[in-house]
Amino acid sequence: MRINCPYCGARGLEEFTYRGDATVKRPESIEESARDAWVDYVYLRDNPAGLHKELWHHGAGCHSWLEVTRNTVTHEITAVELAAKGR
Amino acid sequence: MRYSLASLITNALSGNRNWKPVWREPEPKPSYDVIIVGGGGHGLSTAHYLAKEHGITNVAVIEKSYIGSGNVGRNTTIVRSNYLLPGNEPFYEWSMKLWEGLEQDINYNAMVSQRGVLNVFHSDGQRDAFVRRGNAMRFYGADAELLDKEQVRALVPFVDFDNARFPVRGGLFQPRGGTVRHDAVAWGYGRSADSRGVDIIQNCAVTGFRIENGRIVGVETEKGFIGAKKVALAVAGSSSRVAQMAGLRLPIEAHVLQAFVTEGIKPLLDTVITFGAGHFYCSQSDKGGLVFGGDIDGYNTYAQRGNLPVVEDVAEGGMALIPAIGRLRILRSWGGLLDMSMDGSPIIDKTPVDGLYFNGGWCYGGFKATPASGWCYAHLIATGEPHPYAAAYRFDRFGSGRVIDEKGMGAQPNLH
Amino acid sequence: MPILSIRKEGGSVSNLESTSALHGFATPGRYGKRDGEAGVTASERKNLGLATVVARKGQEAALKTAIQGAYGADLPDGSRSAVGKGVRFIGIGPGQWFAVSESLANEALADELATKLQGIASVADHSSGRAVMRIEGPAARDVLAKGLMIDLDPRVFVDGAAATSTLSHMGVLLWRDGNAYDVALFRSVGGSFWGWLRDSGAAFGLEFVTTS
Amino acid sequence: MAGNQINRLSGKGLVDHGKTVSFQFDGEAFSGHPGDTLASALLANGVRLVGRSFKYHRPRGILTAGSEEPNALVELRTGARREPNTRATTIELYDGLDATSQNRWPSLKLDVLSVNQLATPIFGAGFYYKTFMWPAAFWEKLYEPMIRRAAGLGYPSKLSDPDHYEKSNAFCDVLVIGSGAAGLSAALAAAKAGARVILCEEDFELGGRLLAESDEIDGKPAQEWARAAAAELESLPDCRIMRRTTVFGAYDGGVYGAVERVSDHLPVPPEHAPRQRLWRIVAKQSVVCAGGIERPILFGNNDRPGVMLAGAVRTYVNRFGVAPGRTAVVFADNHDALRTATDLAAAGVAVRAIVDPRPQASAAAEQVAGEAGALYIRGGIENVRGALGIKSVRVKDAQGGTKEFDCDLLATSGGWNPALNLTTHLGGKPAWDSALSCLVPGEDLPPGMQVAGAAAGQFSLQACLASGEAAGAEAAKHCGFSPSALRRPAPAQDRAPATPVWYVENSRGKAFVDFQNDVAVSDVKLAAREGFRVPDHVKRYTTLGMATDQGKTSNLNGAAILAEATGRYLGAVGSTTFRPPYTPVALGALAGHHRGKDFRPTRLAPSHRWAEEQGAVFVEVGAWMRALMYPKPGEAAQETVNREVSNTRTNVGVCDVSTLGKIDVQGPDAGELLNRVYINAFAKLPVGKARYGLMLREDGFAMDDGTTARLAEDHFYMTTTTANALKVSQHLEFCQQVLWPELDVQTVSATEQWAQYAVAGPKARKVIEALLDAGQDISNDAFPYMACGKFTVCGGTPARIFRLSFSGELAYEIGVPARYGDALIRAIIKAGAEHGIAPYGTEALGVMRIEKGHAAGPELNGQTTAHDLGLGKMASTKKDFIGRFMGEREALNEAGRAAMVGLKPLNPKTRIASGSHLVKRDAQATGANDEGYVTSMAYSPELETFIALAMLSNGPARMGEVVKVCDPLRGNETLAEVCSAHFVDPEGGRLRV
Ligand SMILES: Cc1cc2nc3c(=O)[nH]c(=O)nc-3n(C[C@H](O)[C@H](O)[C@H](O)COP(=O)(O)OP(=O)(O)OC[C@H]3O[C@@H](n4cnc5c(N)ncnc54)[C@H](O)[C@@H]3O)c2cc1C
Ligand SMILES: NC(=O)c1ccc[n+]([C@@H]2O[C@H](COP(=O)([O-])OP(=O)(O)OC[C@H]3O[C@@H](n4cnc5c(N)ncnc54)[C@H](O)[C@@H]3O)[C@@H](O)[C@H]2O)c1
Ligand SMILES: Cc1cc2nc3c(=O)[nH]c(=O)nc-3n(C[C@H](O)[C@H](O)[C@H](O)COP(=O)(O)O)c2cc1C
Ligand SMILES: [Zn+2]
Repeated sequence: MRINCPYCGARGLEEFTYRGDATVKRPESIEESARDAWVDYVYLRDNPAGLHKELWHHGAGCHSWLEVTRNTVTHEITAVELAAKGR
Repeated sequence: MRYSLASLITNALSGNRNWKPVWREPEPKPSYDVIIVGGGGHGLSTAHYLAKEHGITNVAVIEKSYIGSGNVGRNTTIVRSNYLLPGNEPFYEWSMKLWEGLEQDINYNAMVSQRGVLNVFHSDGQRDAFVRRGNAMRFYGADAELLDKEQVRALVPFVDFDNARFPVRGGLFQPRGGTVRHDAVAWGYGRSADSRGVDIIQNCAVTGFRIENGRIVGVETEKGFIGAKKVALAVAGSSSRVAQMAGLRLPIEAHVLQAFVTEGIKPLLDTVITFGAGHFYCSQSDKGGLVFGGDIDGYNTYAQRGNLPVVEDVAEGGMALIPAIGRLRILRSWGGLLDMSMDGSPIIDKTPVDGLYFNGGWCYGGFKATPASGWCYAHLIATGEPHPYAAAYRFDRFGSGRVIDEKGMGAQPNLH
Repeated sequence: MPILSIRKEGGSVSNLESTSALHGFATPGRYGKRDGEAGVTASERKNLGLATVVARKGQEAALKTAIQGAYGADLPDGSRSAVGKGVRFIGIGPGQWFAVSESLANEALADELATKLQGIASVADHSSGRAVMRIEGPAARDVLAKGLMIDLDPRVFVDGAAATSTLSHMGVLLWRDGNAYDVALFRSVGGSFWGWLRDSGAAFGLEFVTTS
Repeated sequence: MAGNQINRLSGKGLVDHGKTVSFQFDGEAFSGHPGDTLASALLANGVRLVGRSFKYHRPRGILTAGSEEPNALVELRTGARREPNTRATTIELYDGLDATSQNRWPSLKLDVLSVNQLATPIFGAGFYYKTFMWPAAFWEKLYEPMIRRAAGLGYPSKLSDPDHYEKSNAFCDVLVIGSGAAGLSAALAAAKAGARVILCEEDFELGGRLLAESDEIDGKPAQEWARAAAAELESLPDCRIMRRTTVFGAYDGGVYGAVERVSDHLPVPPEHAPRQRLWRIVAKQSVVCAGGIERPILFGNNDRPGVMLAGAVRTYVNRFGVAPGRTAVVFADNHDALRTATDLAAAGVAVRAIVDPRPQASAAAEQVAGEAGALYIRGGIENVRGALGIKSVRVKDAQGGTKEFDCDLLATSGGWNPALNLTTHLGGKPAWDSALSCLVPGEDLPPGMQVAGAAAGQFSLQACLASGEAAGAEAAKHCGFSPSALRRPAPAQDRAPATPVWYVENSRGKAFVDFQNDVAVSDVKLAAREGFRVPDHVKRYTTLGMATDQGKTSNLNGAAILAEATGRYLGAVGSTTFRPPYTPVALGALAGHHRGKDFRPTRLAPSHRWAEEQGAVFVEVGAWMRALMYPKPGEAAQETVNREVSNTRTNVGVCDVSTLGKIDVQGPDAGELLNRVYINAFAKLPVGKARYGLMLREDGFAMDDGTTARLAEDHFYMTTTTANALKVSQHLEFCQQVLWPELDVQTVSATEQWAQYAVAGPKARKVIEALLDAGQDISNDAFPYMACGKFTVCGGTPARIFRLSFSGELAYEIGVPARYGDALIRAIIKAGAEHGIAPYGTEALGVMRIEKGHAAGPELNGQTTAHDLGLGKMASTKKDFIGRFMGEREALNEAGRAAMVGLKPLNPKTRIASGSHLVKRDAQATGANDEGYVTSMAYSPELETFIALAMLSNGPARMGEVVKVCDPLRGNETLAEVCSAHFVDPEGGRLRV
């Protein structure tokens, strides 16, 4: 698999590390009422078969965190963006 | 038909023409007491124990492909009970005990081979971690031995002791660990369950669940609706996909693990060996191939195949450990879908849907769990109460913090 | 080793002897195939000034102006280099550059950059953290291909092109300078890098020469 | 010796008849020619018996002429270079080649285990699942060792592989796989259009089937055309031809794995050359021109040496100039195989009969038979006689009459299957072509892949040339090139319908489907009878297709028998999955350079060379080598450690701490970032000060710890543990880029830049002062505990000095640019000589941190919380930080959790082994009683007792209690007293002097 890093160009898997689902959002609140949101954020995943937005770190390249849209059934990558938009 | 020496000879004399199908190919009944979704090792063993231990035989196992097509038929066959944490060790040790009596129980030779499992270590720090684990095993009645370098050498003389980047300094050895013939486990449990009246329905994917007032009433399948009082999932790598049909979101990601086999060779490796510093573990199948694997590929996937970097990584680990294998050739590589849970430990629990049960999160280690998983899952389904050995495998542990994180990696499934 | 008298060495004053990352591993000479011209020549570029320059938030334009003003180089928006007065700036990430200089040796480069870019960029010195190896000769590409998964075709990897990548499990920054390739590697893996280079260059004949 | 090549056709083929090459097989000397394979040379010498099969040890010969060979496997080379299971059909002959037959004892001709054949009725498919169960204990002791010894084929060498391997990377526009008519055409079309082309061919000659047939192309003999095409390709600047290179796998993203057998055709690799090289090829487009694989028709005793695929017979005759026999019978259901009769006859081999099993007589076949002087018989082979090599075949004609033909060669063909393996490696499914009666590449090819020639089911030469050219041009077009008009029109109708015959009904003896694994037609039928009704079940139950050839010649026949046995249409039965590698690949090649010491790079600390000179003992810590201790001659390990500790505590010691992760954190929001990643506050840390911090993972468990110093308002310098350096960098980048991109903060690793030494002990200040350049003050007042600052040392060397202490003594960490690291350690030792300085290693460091109760790796094991480490109070309650919310879950803070305490054995001389578990004083060592475990252990020279750190349930509340320390793994039990983890100088007075 090769990921087309917006900064470095297409690079092999071995240059990246994976973090998983990019759609989960860290809750803003640390009040007890946010408990479910926290459990969701830290532990629960959609884990879809099909398009998946996910985070990869280009640790051996430009050190960018990338938001990659990839099909988990075919491994086809349809979009790669810097996670820090506007960086 | 019971297998025995006599039946083998009688059949041989009649040109092997009278062997009967190992299982029936029934059409689904309109409804069952229990439907098990997934004809892998866990689904089939659950059916066997439901029938045998709990007398519940109005059961169907529904498999989307052929039984054994999932991970039970594609794993590296290692069984062991060398776990660390109290939530795990008693369960896996119970599984070892069930393996030890399996063949007599199901009248099928699954080639349970207690050839020993050796985990080598390279530093004092790793040794201490293994000692902690070995002692945990002994606390729960399992066997474990700490080997020094010379004892390791006696077991595996061809390991690189002299020129290694990470020299082997010793190992933790579980003599009762070993390998079991993967396919035979599925077939043996399937045959036994079938003979007790369980319907095994192959090539029939479950496509949805019918839930009324919060209670399960049956499953939609490729062969139509089938009613059920209870439905039990055991779909391993497909857990999220299937659970999602019932509206559940799981603490699980699907990942792929590759495995490899070399061309058949005369005996080289008499035990199972795991290399701590590289990602490599290996045993030799009774047919002669070295069967081995390494790390998971590390990204979510349902593709059941892996990529080249891990192939190379595994080969590098193999060569670093055993430089004599350089001229042996990989014959085939394949992948299996893992249900990687957030803490690396499984779940056997009820779900928020009444009558719907869940078994999954086995990561790359559920083959060894096959008997105990079936045993405990059957207990849960039959009695409504968790089996004591599996009491920690609850969904709510993630909310409460009572996670069972053997590797201490946190909520990062690809690192377990 | 005796403490030597004070001497000026590339920008800083020290009576400590500096040690190359390849010291004790690579000695000048011919390795591998002995006959014919060496297919690949390697040398260490010592005492280079090396620094990372990372734009502060919202300051990228200001940084570009400042660099243009001070060094006459246009900071590139990608993985390639711009050569200005005495300093090469290589894009290593969004808003990040790796500066290389011969004239501003060792710490001098980072010191100067930090002063000039106060408030618009974060500057860190790497002059000791990396060793820069120059690889050249007719077989240079074939040798590098044994470690790098980067297309080095001269039409693709043009003069000035750069890549941050891995080479035989080691992180490297590579850039092309004319017909030579410069490889910046982490100091601690000097020995491993040399072992890889020696083995990979052997078939072509490897000449290791020292510069500076 | 050349005279012994009794079956050599003089002057024929592509071998170099002018030169001879000598070799050995089973100790006997033979000769062949350059250009031969071991198989062709053996056949030239009249050797037909080459190996024994897996299960029944049946005598086996040579079935094919390529990498699909199931039978002719040998052990090649000897000693450490022994390669079991090597296919004689792909071994390029070299002078001195030494090969041995395998899976036989005592000899190939006389093999004891061939008695297995007698028990074949019992040894049917899956028999072992039904037996060997009684008594249970006998499996490991008796049955399994017996089965294991009998199984396997060749013997592996147990010696380290002496050759070396390497990897390389290549990039291209178009990768062409295979160099037959299709491949050469594809490569030419693409390269001439301007594309960068790589052409990989597993053989050592380009040309594929063209080398094996007596075809003509453009009026020239096909072999000549191939040579010219190859020469043209060689002349194009952007075309790289890789011979002896098998593309073994297609992977995601246009990555192809290939293995080049650089030196396998030589006795040993030449100096500086690897044995094999792994290529990772990144291709924008690929054209698979892998050709086809012929399949046999099955009949009783079809495995006798001398039974050969018809196409292979032609290969031996036309390419190698070898007659694989003197008297032949051809048994085929297709037109293509008739050429075998023609070519054999032309080579002077007597062709006795052409046997055609199809229901309709073929006029063409009848005519070829007439020309070749053979009988044309409609019927099938009923039996083959001659255990060690065919002597005769019995043919049963359509009317039921039988006829025996004396012959030593039986050429068989049931048609061809496209070699489509690579087209399915990314999950694509082959499609059933009912006209051709074979599987062809499906619609779902890997992105960027095309297929041409026989691999695409284009079986005629014209179609191969045309489809290759078209695919090559198309691929070039996809890469942005404009190919010129195609030269070759596709033939109008190229799909000769096939009437395949899979096996002969009611023939005598076992009819083998999978030769190597001894799977017979009857086994497939038995499996079907027992309910194994899909190809994958049949494969797993019978092992059909699981041998080293992966069923290249057997899978489809197996499926056909299954279809028949279960009454289904073959096209609906499906197939098993092809998986990489296409042909088996040596593990050495996949590992390349990365073995032995080169398995992974080694990171060396700045003081490494100096430490070596001191006789240091090193230990691997992740990628680093660190000095474990500095033993003096004659000193025992414990003595060394005691000395290093005592010297540090009484005088002064020095330790290289450069391996700790160091991260430069700059920017106006640097303090804010630290506030969010550490549990304690950092934003208000004054410039010139350092602070200890603990980081959690988001799930609330401890991740890493270390000290961070503030060098300027907008500049911090963070240290991490050696093990977690990368993880923490990545974590910070995650926080900056993903969680809080609005923060103005920049981080960069500085680990490599700084050589850093801890100088610790009551006399540490004196040593540092001796190094400091004049006019700088590090007195306790000017530079108190936890101070930090920039200084110059040794005449102007820039240095950062931190007053930090892991040892608990007065201590400084001094950092200089790493190129001065070697000189600085020497300078420190020199400056400290008068104060009794001695270096200490990580072992002594460990003792001192245990004496101080500092958590380290064993305690920060990913399972512990701030509460467990006794650091819960450090957590700020004013701010959110990573891990705060989840870290407050009750289960992470409850009293019963195992938390860190100290332990002292009641007998100070008794070790408390790390990894021991703890129970109450009188309790048994059982799971139910388990209360925790020992994380770290040391001998404290100062306290003259062993001490330990442990995680103990509710530990901090149990001071003074005696617990039992259990190490059943080594049979030890000890009593120990629970105490504070701060063993030495608990008030920390020594730090502040
Ligand atoms: C390469 C590899 C190596 C491994 N090595 C080991 C090892 O050495 N030791 C060890 O202990 N463990 C190992 N494991 C893990 C182990 O194989 C699995 O954890 C275990 O087999 C999972 O349980 P199972 O057998 O029930 O799963 P499976 O066999 O995967 O069963 C799940 C079944 O559910 C079916 N299914 C899915 N969706 C549906 C649906 N919608 N309707 C109907 N049926 C459905 C699937 O087709 C499948 O047959 C390994 C795994 C892999 C992939
Ligand atoms: N008439 C028939 O029934 C019939 C059937 C099949 C083939 N043929 C003849 O065979 C020829 C087919 O031509 P073609 O070009 O398609 O195939 P080919 O068989 O001539 O060439 C294929 C080449 O690919 C190589 N190869 C295969 N897999 C490879 C891999 N993974 N890596 C590297 N190399 C690999 C093989 O060594 C071979 O040289 C034609 O001459 C055709 O007439 C005829
Ligand atoms: C323990 C074990 C041993 C295996 N040995 C072989 C073997 O000798 N030959 C072979 O072709 N495949 C072997 N396989 C792999 C299977 O052929 C197959 O690839 C695997 O079960 C996954 O199925 P799939 O490739 O059809 O998806 C083995 C698999 C396992 C789990
Ligand atoms: Zn990048």
